[in-house]
Amino acid sequence: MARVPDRETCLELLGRMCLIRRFEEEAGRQYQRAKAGGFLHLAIGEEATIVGTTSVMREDDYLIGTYRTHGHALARGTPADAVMAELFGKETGTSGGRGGSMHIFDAKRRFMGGYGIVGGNLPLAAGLALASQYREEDTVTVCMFGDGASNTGNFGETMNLAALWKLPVVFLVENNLYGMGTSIERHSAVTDLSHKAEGYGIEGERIDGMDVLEVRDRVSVHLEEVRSKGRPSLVEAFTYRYRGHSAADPEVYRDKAEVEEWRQKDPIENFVKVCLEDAVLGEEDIEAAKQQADKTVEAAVQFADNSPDPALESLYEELYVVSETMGWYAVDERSPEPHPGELGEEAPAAARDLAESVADRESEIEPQNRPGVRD
Amino acid sequence: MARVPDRETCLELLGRMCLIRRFEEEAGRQYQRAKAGGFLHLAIGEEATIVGTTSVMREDDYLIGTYRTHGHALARGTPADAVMAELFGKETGTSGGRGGSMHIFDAKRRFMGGYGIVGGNLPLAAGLALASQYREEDTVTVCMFGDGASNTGNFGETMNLAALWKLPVVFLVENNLYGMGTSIERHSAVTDLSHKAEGYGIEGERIDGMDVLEVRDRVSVHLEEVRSKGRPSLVEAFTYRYRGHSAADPEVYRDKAEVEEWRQKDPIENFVKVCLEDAVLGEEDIEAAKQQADKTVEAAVQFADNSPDPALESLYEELYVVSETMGWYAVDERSPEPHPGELGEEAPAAARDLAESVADRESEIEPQNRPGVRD
Amino acid sequence: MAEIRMREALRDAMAEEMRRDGDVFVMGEDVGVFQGAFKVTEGLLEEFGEKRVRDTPISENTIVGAGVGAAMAGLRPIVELMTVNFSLLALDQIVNHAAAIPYMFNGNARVPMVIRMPGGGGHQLGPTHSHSFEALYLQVPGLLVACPSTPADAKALLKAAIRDENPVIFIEHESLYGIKGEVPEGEDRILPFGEAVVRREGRDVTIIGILKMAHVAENAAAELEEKHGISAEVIDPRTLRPLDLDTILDSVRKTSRAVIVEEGWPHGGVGANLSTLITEQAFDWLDAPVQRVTGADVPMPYSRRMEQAAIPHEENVIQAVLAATEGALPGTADKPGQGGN
Amino acid sequence: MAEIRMREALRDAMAEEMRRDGDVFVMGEDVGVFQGAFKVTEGLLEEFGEKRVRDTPISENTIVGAGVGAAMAGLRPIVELMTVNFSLLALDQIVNHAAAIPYMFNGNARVPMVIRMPGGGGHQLGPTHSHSFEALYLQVPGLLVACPSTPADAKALLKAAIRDENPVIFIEHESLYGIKGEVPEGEDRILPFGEAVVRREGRDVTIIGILKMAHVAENAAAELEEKHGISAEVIDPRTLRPLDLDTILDSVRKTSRAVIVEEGWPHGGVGANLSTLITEQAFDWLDAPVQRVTGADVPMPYSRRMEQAAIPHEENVIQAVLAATEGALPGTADKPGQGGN
Ligand SMILES: Cc1ncc(C[n+]2csc(CCOP(=O)(O)OP(=O)(O)O)c2C)c(N)n1
Ligand SMILES: Cc1ncc(C[n+]2csc(CCOP(=O)(O)OP(=O)(O)O)c2C)c(N)n1
Ligand SMILES: [Mg+2]
Ligand SMILES: [Mg+2]
Repeated sequence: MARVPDRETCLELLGRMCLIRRFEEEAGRQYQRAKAGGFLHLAIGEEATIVGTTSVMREDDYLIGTYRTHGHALARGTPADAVMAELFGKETGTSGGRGGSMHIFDAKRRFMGGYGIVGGNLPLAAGLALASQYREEDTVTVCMFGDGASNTGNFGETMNLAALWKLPVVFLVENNLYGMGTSIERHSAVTDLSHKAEGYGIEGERIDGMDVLEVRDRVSVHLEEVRSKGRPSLVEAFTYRYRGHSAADPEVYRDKAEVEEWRQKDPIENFVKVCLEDAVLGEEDIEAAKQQADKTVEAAVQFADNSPDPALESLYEELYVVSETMGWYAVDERSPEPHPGELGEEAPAAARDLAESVADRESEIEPQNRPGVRD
Repeated sequence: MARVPDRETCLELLGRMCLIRRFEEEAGRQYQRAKAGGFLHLAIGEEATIVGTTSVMREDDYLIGTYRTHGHALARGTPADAVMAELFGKETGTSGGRGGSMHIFDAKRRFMGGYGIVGGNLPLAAGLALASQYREEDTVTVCMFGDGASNTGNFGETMNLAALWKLPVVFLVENNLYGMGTSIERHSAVTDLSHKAEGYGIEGERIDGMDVLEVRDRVSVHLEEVRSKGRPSLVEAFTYRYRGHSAADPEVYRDKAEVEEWRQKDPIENFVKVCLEDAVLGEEDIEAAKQQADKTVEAAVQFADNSPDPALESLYEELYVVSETMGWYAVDERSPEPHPGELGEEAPAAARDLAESVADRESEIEPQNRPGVRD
Repeated sequence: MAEIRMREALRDAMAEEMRRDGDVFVMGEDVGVFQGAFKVTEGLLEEFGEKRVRDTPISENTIVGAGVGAAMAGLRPIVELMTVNFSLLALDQIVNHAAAIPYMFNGNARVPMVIRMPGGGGHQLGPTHSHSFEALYLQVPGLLVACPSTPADAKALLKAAIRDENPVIFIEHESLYGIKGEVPEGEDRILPFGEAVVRREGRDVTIIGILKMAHVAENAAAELEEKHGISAEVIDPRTLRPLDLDTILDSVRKTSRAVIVEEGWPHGGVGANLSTLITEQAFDWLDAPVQRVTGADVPMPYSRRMEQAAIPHEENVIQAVLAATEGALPGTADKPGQGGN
Repeated sequence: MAEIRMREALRDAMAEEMRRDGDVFVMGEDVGVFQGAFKVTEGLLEEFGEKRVRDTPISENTIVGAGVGAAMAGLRPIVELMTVNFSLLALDQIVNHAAAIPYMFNGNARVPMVIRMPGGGGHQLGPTHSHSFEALYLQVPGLLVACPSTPADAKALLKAAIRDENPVIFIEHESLYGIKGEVPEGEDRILPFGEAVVRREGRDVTIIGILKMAHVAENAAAELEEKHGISAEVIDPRTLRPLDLDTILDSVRKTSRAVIVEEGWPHGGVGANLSTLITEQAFDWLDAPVQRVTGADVPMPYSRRMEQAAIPHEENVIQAVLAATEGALPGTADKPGQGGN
């Protein structure tokens, strides 16, 4: 059992975990109300792995994750407002409403993004770390991904490259025992993922991802080893998602009993117990943390609700950094007249006309018609 | 030291290795004379790995290889005529002149192809083995690939799938220490490739790929284990290519001394020595084997030389199995009139006209203008 | 005839073919226990067992490649890629292997397999999950490409695909899985590849739409008739390779005008290809340039309004038809210098 | 001005930019010790060392992805993929990451990187090594696509690409590496993307050719003048995104006829895209349908004769021009029902 840190740290850990939990619960609720769309992947149950990790990272370390990363951004300090606004598809979202739940981003806090392609973030992590090494900075990249992602070609390629080039990355597998509806025994020949990269020269360690203090302790050791020795390492954190893979998952692939068993290891409840036992925190601190989370999330919903949709005129913006002399970067085929690419006047106008004409259509897109939901 | 087998077997092993050696030397010569085109990858030096392996395979086992597989086909029994004709791009080649050196194929002898994409044959091997398993046949697939290929995403993906599904494959790494001009220490974080798949649950073994008897012995053990236990295994055979990566390789990346050192381990010369020492073969047998190889290869060149080029009318043939009712499978855009796809009359005619008009242009395509050759 | 949903029609096609032929099997991510990400394989695991309904790891290139290998050995795999977006990870096996092998080995090997993949936008899945790759796949010689728009077609085409000796890219649209349609029951109906269907007859303009856009085209045609007195012929090509260009050309030679509707990107898209083929083959019949209605030239934005703005709708089709017919039809002003050549 | 080879021009561009900007580096398979599969990176390792000239394992997706990550962190990677054929293995990182990231993160991330890749046929490299993927890449919003045909353009465009803030697909043609051309020495010449060049002025027809086909187009134009008295204008677009459609349209409005020459597959190719854009924008100026000359619709066969038959040559261009100008030019018979609308 890891040593309990000081009060301030405990409050910080508790606060972040509560915030993520509350945020995710509320996100699920807002999704049901169709305020958020697309796929929604919640990390409820995985808070200790996330917060334990980010709590020992330096501000200038890079973090990169998957499509289940609302919590990672929050843990890194991204305002809940901006994350919720992104789920709502609003202009004030972390990605201006273009990325959505799967593509949260906050360069300022070196949260280098969530990514919708399983395993897609692994090579990117190698590149971020390469930049650190290239510039002789001692920043470390933490790359978080799932057990399912360890079967992608990117896993092997990136492990080899990172080990070969001695890139400063901590690869952190969030092993929640399932890739979507496929249990780890049914998707990975070796289920002890801490050994999975050994053939590529990366040693791994298994840790209890439900225990925020263990995560902290072990990840900080890995971070400092990677930072000082300049070579990658791997951490397999055992964790569990209490909710379905995404919002529309009937969970036929696992027992209620299994979920119940893991609920006993609830990362927040157990941390609370430890803090109370250790008397580093009192009941009122716990209550305050939860209330603070409530308040922040409530405000975030309000913020997101009150934020404007992205302007339709911006449909083609940020696609390119457009230089002075240019041909047609994009040709809006809807306007039959020639115009100099997406900066022309016709495209946005056409887009606005269109969107306005489909505004009533929006009501048709009800949650039950979303992909993955049976009718 | 592996026990020397009976005279017949020794003759067989010697004969095949000599044939490959002679064939490859001649192929190189014909390439210089521009009879063969494209890239030419020779396996001189790797004969023991190839022949040792195929000599213990059953006729109904599958073999699949890379772009360096003239020898593999020959070892499997494909007539030298057909392999040479393929290099010459002739209609009588194993692939009708469409595949070339990198794409030799002989389904009849269950040589399931050479493939130009590094690592591309690994998933195919899994599929062949899956077919065996599906049909409850006890055939094994041998998948040969290079050290460089072990860095591809396919390697990790396929190892995991094969181990997970218990597919009957022997993965055989022809570790010749280089992927093109990059030495193994510079391309693979772990250079003991026998361990590279352990993270995926596949145990490996290192063997001396220059010793045909050791290859035989060890590969036969692997074959039978895979056959009886129904799970994949990996063999790393140390070998060496005496020639450049392809015909146009100035070999700046390795020392002459290193090549010399490996020449001392010449798989044919060493096997000859063993056979003579053991008195299972006499000098006259060796001589006869070499002469036989000479004759076969000479005949192959003649055969290839005398074979016709593929008919230009066949340009669109074998692209599809065309069913009765059809739209335009392919539209030959060179003929402005509508016609029912590649079966129409215009396309071949256009193609023939064209090719005839470019016949003189052929002389321009001299070996020194080939890609990879500096000017 | 029963009214069933597209996903059921697809499932039935697979089930019937699996019953008919023991060499047919299904593999893909979450096709088994999870019953398919979009529930298309629902019930198959129960009926056919783990041997023939195989959950795979997340390894797109290897899943497809294993299918290719199995097909070369004589099996008839149906590989489901969870969505078209992930098919980019398998493109090497699709293009450099599945498509090339029969030709490069001179017909000595065949790759009778189906690669099913759903795609398209409309559900706010954002820039990495909303692609339309019909145009990418139709480029590749060696592949067949199907893109059905109704349950009946989907079933009959999928059965044809499974029996075909060539590798088939079978593209489904996520928004169509739930639509209902009449599907002949019990019948062993096969729809040969390369047969377009005229969904609605008309005189003034030919509208060609694929996948979800086939429906958008039909709706637009109804409105054109009603509100603008324009009689539009609507064609769904159903397969893009082989392509039933003859049916399209017959129609265009009659109407002298064409509009193509697709959800994909405009540059080098399905529309660009069809527009070019039509113009090449029927230039002298055309009274106006072929019009295209396409998705916007951006990675699909997540925001619902932006996404809707990036996807074609009936309004866009109508606008395009009006542009194509401008000045040439009864009831609209006749502009000089336009129409008839 | 010095006459140098294309490969040297490309090498010089990289070397000059690397000298100018310490954030620029090169990585790829065999770019270092081996000096590049096609010797384009020759000498770079010696000058810039292992840190900035990095040999990689054979891991296409990860090499490109590592480039994307490094670019997001502010470096300016030049990733060499040994050939375009292998870029299919990296397509997920190219399309779902490099191209999408700037847009999907609303401009909060940029991916200033160049992905260089040689392609094309003509050297009997067979069905897995002879692709032309220009048409595939020009489809993707978020990417820029360059396809230079001369040493001078190659150098100036590559320098522009390296300085660009967008991900650039830089396509080279294997057959052009050895050609010589004048390249201004010492000058820091940058060729902005989106500027086509008129290689030869003419009145009767516009021929557009890219990469090696730019040369084929020029040769054909010379012969057309000489033997057929046809004055052809030849345009090399040089970049396909952005595309200088204005220069092309100006020419077509003058000549009323266009022929597009490319090496890639015909379905949905570069030609289909250009043909459609031209027809849409200049329909009333066209006297004949735009003609296309493309590679054959097959995986490239190995046999020298078959390969040559599958690749466009001057003869094909001339044939296409004659078809386009049939009956409309002085000296050729005037057929009724053709030309002028
Ligand atoms: C390349 C790719 N294939 C498939 C998918 C669909 N998909 C999304 S999440 C997922 C499961 C991933 O499991 P894991 O890596 O364990 O992460 P978790 O969801 O458990 O956090 C799958 C198959 C995808 N997004 N990308
Ligand atoms: C996917 C892919 N990337 C790059 C290449 C170019 N290439 C051909 S052979 C080769 C080296 C392969 O080395 P190895 O696997 O060790 O096999 P060897 O040539 O030594 O037999 C490379 C990089 C290719 N053909 N395919
Ligand atoms: Mg998981
Ligand atoms: Mg090697």
